[in-house]
Amino acid sequence: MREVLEGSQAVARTVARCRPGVVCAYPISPQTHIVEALSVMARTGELRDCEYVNVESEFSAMSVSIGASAAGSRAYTATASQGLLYMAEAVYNAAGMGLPIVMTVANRAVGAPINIWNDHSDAMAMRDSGWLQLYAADNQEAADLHVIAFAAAEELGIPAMVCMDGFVLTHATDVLELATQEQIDGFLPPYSPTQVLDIDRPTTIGTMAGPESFTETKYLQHLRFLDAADVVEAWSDRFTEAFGREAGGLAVRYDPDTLDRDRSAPPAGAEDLVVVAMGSVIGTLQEAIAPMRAEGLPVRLVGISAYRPFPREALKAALGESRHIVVIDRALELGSGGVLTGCVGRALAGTGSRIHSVVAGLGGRPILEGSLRDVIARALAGEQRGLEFLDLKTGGVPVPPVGATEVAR
Amino acid sequence: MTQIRIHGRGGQGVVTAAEMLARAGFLAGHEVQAIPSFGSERTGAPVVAYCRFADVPLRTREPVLEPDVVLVQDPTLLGPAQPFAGVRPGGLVIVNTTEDAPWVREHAGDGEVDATVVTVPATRISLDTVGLPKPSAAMLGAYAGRADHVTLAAVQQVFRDRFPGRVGEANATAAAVAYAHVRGEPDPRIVPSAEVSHA
Amino acid sequence: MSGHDAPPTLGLSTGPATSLSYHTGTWRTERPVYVDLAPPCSLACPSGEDIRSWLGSTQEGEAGFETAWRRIVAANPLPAVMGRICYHPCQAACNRGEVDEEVGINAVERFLGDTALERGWALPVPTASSGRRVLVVGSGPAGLSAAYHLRQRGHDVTVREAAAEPGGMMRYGIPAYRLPRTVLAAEIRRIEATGVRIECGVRVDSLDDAQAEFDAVVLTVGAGVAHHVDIPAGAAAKIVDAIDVLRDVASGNAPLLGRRVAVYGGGNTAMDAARTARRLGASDAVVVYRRTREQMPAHPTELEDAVGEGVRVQWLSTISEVSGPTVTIERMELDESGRPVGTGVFEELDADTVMLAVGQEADLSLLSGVDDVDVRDGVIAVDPGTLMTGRDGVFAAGDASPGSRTATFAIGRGARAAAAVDAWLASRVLPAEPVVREAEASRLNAWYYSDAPKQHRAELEAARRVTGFEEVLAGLDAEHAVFEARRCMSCGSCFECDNCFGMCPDDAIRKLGPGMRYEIDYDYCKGCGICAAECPCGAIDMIPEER
Amino acid sequence: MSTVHIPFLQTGTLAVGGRLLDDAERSVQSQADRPSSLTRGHRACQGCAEALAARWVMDTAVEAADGRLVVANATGCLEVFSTLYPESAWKPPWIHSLFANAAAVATGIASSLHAQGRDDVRVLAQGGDGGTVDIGLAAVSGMFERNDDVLYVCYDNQGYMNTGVQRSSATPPSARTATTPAVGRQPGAPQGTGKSMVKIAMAHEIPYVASATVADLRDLEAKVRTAMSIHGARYLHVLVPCPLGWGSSSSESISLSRAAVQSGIFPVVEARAGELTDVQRIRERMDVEAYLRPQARFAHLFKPGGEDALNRWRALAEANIRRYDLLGGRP
Repeated sequence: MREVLEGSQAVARTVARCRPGVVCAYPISPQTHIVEALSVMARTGELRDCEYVNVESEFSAMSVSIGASAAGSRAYTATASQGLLYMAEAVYNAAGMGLPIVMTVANRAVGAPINIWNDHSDAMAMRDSGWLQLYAADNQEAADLHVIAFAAAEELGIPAMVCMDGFVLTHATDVLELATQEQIDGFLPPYSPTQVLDIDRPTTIGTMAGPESFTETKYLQHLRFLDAADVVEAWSDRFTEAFGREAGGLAVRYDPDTLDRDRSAPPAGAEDLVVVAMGSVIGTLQEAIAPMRAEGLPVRLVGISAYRPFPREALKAALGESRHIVVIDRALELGSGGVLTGCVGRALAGTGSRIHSVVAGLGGRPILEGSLRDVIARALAGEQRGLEFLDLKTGGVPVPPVGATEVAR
Repeated sequence: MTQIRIHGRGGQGVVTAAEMLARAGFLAGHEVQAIPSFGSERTGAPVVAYCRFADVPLRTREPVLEPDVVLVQDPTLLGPAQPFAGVRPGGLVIVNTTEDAPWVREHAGDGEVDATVVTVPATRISLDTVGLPKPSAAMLGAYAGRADHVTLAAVQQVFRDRFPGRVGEANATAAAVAYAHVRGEPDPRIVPSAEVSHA
Repeated sequence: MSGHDAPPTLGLSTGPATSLSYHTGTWRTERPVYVDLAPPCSLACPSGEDIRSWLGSTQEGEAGFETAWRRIVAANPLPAVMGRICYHPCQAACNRGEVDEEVGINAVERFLGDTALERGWALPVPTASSGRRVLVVGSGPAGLSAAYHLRQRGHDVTVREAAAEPGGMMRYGIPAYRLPRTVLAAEIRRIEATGVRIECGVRVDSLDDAQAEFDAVVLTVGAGVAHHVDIPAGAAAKIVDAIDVLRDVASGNAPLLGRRVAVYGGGNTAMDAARTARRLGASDAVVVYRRTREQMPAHPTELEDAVGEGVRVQWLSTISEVSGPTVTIERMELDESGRPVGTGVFEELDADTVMLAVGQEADLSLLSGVDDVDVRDGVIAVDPGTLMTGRDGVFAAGDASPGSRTATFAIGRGARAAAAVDAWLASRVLPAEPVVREAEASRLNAWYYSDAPKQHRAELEAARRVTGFEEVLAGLDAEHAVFEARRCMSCGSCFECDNCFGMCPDDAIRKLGPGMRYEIDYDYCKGCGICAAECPCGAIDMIPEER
Repeated sequence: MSTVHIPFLQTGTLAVGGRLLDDAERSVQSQADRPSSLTRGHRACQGCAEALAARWVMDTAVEAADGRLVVANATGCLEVFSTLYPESAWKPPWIHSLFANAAAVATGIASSLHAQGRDDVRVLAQGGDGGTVDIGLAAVSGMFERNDDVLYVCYDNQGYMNTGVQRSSATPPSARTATTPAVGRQPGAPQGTGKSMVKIAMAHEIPYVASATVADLRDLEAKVRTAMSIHGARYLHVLVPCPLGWGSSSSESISLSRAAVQSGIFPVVEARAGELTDVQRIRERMDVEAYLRPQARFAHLFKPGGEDALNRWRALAEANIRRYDLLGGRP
């Protein structure tokens, strides 16, 4: 059933239908609507056989999730920004212990200066934590990704973050079709943990590993991560078969002309400039590129859905013969460039590709279609330099007028 | 595609208005999108929200820069919030005020803009009907009264769905009153005795 | 290793109790070792009783009483007697005295002795006979002990006693209020029941004849003859020997002493004499002693009891003259070496009778003309190890031989003589007594012993006890005897309190079950020493690990 | 006190057991077949009281829970010495996550078990003073405040011993640590009373709070049993001497605990719903010197210039004795 829903509501309802055993909540904008919605469902009984725990910090949110997951429950929490960094230690720990927790990250900038608006700095800071990171292009995908995330995480024994742009998606209302309870029950296998704190088969979880064994435990984690790409892709494919719509996947292809998502779209050609991007900016890029294609400009769009594991092969396949890339990045590697650009660069090492890095939308700066078209056009014309900050204002830090809204900024 | 921008203050239900408008648009057969633009959640702070109606699924996430319709839920925002900024030629501006259109143009930052300016005492209507200064329903009713993007029935429906019972009904009434007001029709709450006698 | 087929738990999780494969015992520099040390009570017991062990059995209550009693009679066949008259040096040595009060060992012994008499428990009767005949001369504690132990070894034993009844000083020297005659008689009868023949009223006059009749002879003739001092005395002076008075009382011929009695001497006999005088009607009984309280040979409890019954003591005093009812006393003082010397200061004391209790001597008439048996310092000289006199096959023990003149010492020496005779008869060398380590108080961890005062035997009202010869001290009942036994700290010997087992941080001690104690698992013991430190009774040594 | 009263059997209640005890009177630790939840082969230092206390606590909890116990452990000595891969000295299901989050992990376990309908399985969390009083305080406080069904046990050795003996907020005044050296005008840890986790726990008004030491097994076992009979958040604070960090002999871990209690330095108490309900009286009063002198970390108190600090200790003991009536009215 298509319905009009706020992104956070869509995610909350989908998560509830994945039947988590324990949900941990600690408020931080912009993820609050998700856990608020879940708290209502926990009270109304829509979320059954589930403990909803109001913890005292994000660190404890992840820690409670760790305990719950280790005790045999499907565990879920959500956070953003400073909250994600505050729980960082536990984030790494959950991954190291192979606990398939699913967490929504409502992507938000990391201070200082404190800023509640969207960019990808928070999740990027956790890129090596050992979690899957699945990015939603829109609210439909944000909801659907949670189903895939639970399935893939639990098969792999690797926790998963579903990243959705804060406010831009979490607070936006769209026309969506949610997976129903029956559909999810038919799709998502019951949680059967590979290790559990079981009184009948006691085990010790979380030992100390010395120099003689630590490298190998990390190597195994690495191997599992290499397998993760196949597993994420497989569950995404299964999702498409089951629900009749695409979600997740690794590197996402778009029809060259309609710019609609299409896994059967051909790879880019040698003449094409390919725009690689992640998250909600893809929607804006779809609208920005369509008229350029109509004008006959050789521009293609490739989305990154699975940032972790990074889909090196899938990305190269989607790029085809193209050796000219513009990466729209929502996080900055200080002194270097876009974070995603670095990953794309490493994936394409040795291919002789030209890669432009465009850092856009930091701290909630709106990304405008016109600005994107402009930077693409300049790249096509060979006028674009290696690193560019989209819509950068010169002359220092602008001071907004008193009482101004975003419109006036 | 129709793009709507709503100005208001924290606590006036600006974000709710955008979402309700999107829902009403969906009921009216559109693909819809509502995007709030948030600051920290502080009562009284200026807030903007956007809404889009289209015939194909909406993909873009950029804010509405050139609105077809602007709803100003608080007349004190006319100056600093620049509600007329970017309004498309021939656009529609609906302002919640007890004053008239010339007064609005006089106090808006860009009074010469090519747009139809409509005023509606939405706060007074909501106080009369809902009992609270929550002008959203009245503003959307006014919008339905001056454009065919949404219908009064759809606006009333979404408020009844969101707030089942008395509150929903009160909001539906507010929408109807504002609808009538901007169309110069009699207040629907006042049933003319003649109509009764003719019924 | 391949992909996610390897469990995500590899390197992170492991099975329970897998640490058993890691042997932490290699960390040890000292190792704990369980030891059994000699407790001070036993070391102090002249009878050689294994007090800790019989207290241990008593702790178990009813089920342990007989075992406890049998552990006593393994050394001392007269528990009911000794439970009354022993001056219990064991208690003076008891480490519990440093915690609260010493354990009332003597009272528990009496309880067990009385219980045995009540229930008619018999001493073991030897099954095999050696065919050797041994004569014991005298039936005091040394003689009875020697006879009993010889009989236990299978020998044919005859005791010859010059007096009308057996018991020696126990019968004739100790007043009945301290030792009821029925108790003594019962315990002697029990010895007889093992096959010991006791012939009373038979004086042994000739050692040669005795040796002709018997394979070995043990002389335990005691010291029943009063020692005399020269005191100038007028014709009217009534001076008697205390030991004679006690014997007469014991024989049923109580003498008349008068209202005021002076007792001269500071030993237990003096105390008995003074208390007996009070019972015979003396309103005023004064003990005259030339030294101080600290130097007095009488046991402090005897003195306390006497004082409690109204006996007075005149310290640092000698009797220099007795004339009629007046006794002249010279005040003494101690010189630098602690010896009393006269001060030349005199005073007078009224006394109808003066009782001399200045020591006793052995009646060694048997040895007159026997020149191969030495008599030195008034007692029979013996080899200190074998107790054999200068004559082959003739042994001596008790008050007639060197050493402390106490019943408990006599019992111990009697037993020793029996062992020596047994070895001599078999032409064996009597092994030396083993060297033992004492469980000193410093080894104990007294914290663990609850505060529990000694169960004082209900003492008869002091006023009541002077009116007759009723027994002064009542015995413990079973409950109190068990309680008192449980006050034993089991110095130097594990009593299975579980402290080591429970307090080992390394879980390296195994409990083997009741009576089996514990075993240290040296594969895991790190040698921290907590077990030894927290062992209440000091039964664990830490010894350096030598690898 | 909640201690089981043991009739006088040579040692009464003070020793671990005794061959004359009835089964019903036996401590868990005196049973030949006790759980030994923390078993042989762990790598704790010689004389480690934390290892001892952990076995005592957990064995009692395992018995009270009829074997259905799950344990969450904070980072620290206890975790490191017991679980160096591939060896584990634990028998119950046990998890270690992080330094600061044992309480939260335990909450997660309890929540999961509740969601699974397994309220019969009990949850115990444990950590050292660093993981409890310092870095883990927020998680512990959160667990208390929500009244989660967890028994949290803090083994307080008064410092960061695992990292080489640094000061924690449980380190007592004057104590020498690697970060409060015994030099300067005020040698050792700064003066002050430090942080009382027992009082902090009581302020949360949780159902049960108690302190205990390894000097009184019976008391400790009784408290664990009491705690296990209650649902909701419970806190047990156990003083555990550390031979390494305290500079004491490995054999003195019990006797130092005893001295801490008998001198009045460490009050052994029980509280319910924020109200103090019981206090263990001093049995044989000791001077603070009996506690301080065997510890090298306090050696400077017994050198010239140490008198003031020593007197502060006496004052601290006096204050405790007054506040908790540790002498029970005796002079």
